[in-house]
Amino acid sequence: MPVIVTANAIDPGALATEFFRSHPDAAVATFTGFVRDFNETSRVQALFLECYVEMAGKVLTSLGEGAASRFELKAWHIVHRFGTLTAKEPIVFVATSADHRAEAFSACEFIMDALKTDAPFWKQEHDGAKATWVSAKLADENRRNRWVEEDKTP
Amino acid sequence: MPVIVTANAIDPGALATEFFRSHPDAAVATFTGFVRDFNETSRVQALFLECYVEMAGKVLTSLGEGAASRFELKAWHIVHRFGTLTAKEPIVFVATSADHRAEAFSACEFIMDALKTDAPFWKQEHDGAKATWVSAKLADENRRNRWVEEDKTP
Amino acid sequence: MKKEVVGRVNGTMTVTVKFFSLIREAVGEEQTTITLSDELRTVAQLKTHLGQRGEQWREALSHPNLIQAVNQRVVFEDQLLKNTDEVAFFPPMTGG
Amino acid sequence: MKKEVVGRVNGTMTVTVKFFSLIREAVGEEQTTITLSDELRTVAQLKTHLGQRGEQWREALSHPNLIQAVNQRVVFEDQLLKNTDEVAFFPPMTGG
Repeated sequence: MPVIVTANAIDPGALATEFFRSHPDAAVATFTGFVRDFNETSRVQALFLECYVEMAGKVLTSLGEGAASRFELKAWHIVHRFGTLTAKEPIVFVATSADHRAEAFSACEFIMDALKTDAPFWKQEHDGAKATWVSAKLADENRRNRWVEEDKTP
Repeated sequence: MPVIVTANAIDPGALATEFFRSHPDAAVATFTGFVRDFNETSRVQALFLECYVEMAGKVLTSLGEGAASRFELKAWHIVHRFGTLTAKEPIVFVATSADHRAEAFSACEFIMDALKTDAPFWKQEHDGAKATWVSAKLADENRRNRWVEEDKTP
Repeated sequence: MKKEVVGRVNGTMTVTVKFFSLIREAVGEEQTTITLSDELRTVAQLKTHLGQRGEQWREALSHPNLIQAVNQRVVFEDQLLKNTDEVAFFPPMTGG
Repeated sequence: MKKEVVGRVNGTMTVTVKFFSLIREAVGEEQTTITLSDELRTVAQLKTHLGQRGEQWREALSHPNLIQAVNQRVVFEDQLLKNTDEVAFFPPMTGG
């Protein structure tokens, strides 16, 4: 299954190993996100990642399929964790394979950028004393819009 | 060691697993290149990858260090195979980690682009009947030059 | 399918409404069921209706960055609702 | 260091020259040693010198895309050579 949304721990090494084994195409890119152990003001001890599970599956599938068509991917895989995570735990794993590296890289970055703004997950950081919902970043919105601009070019 | 140039088979799954374990930074990108099983005209059965080993180690180290400084990497790893490979075998593995995904992606792509034109490896494709040295691609040269253009901006 | 038939047999058309993150915390509920009527056929009308539950509800649902989804797709406020639709309200997403 | 001292004791200054890929095939050798002289102090002069070994050599070393490295760094033709330098000639690289 190309999309997995799970409350269980994910193992990006095992996911990468399996993807490389199944899809040894000329160019394979991966991205893995881990929980930060710091934010702007303090040490992060735990992260609660809320998820609208049914919608997340649909959105990630749509993003993967869109990337596959736009960048002529041979294969792709998106795995996203939710629930309570500790610092340095993996949150997200994306892999893309293509005949050429430009496509593999672009697709992987496109999926990550789109996932940040379009997939229904919400981060709440716990530093021991208090819990803070993470605000959506303008930088993420801008990165997302890069791909929309490109859509408009003839 | 951040650079490995080897005539032995490489295992990108194991390399990725070890990199994720050692460097669970917020953003980790990897790229793996596998031997193509086709070229413009025919099926590729084997690839001979010639290498100027002493120079390759120096060039790749310099590329990795340049990328680390330019993109504020937390860690990086470059592994390049040489010798005789069969179709679908891994040739190259690059991993980069950073605080933010833009840097991890850019550094990984920069290293791959620069490696293509600057690292002393030469591909010779064997299709059973004949052996053909692969020509350097203008596209690779152009991709390499994107990063030089960026250097010039104030 | 079955759910929709049951709704019609009972003579009522309902939607399920879900709340996430800050919005869930503000309204103090994860999920509620609302009966549609001639005056309650769009997402905008649903927001007005829920806002009558109290100031917390009204504030949460009038947040300028509020996102609304119907059947797991982001929609505009004028989206028409039909029996058994799943509506969700949440703030901008911060996954990845 | 030691190698350089030995070279001077023997009264000769030499460079090692390596060939790779198409250039290696064209000249039929992987490596050769050349003694430097007053008339052979630059990479350009080394190419002219090696070109005298035959048409194959001359052609291979006058290829417009030829790349030359000294001590594993790409250099221009006017690069000065010194004792124990390692020179290499090869076509554009195609790794990765």
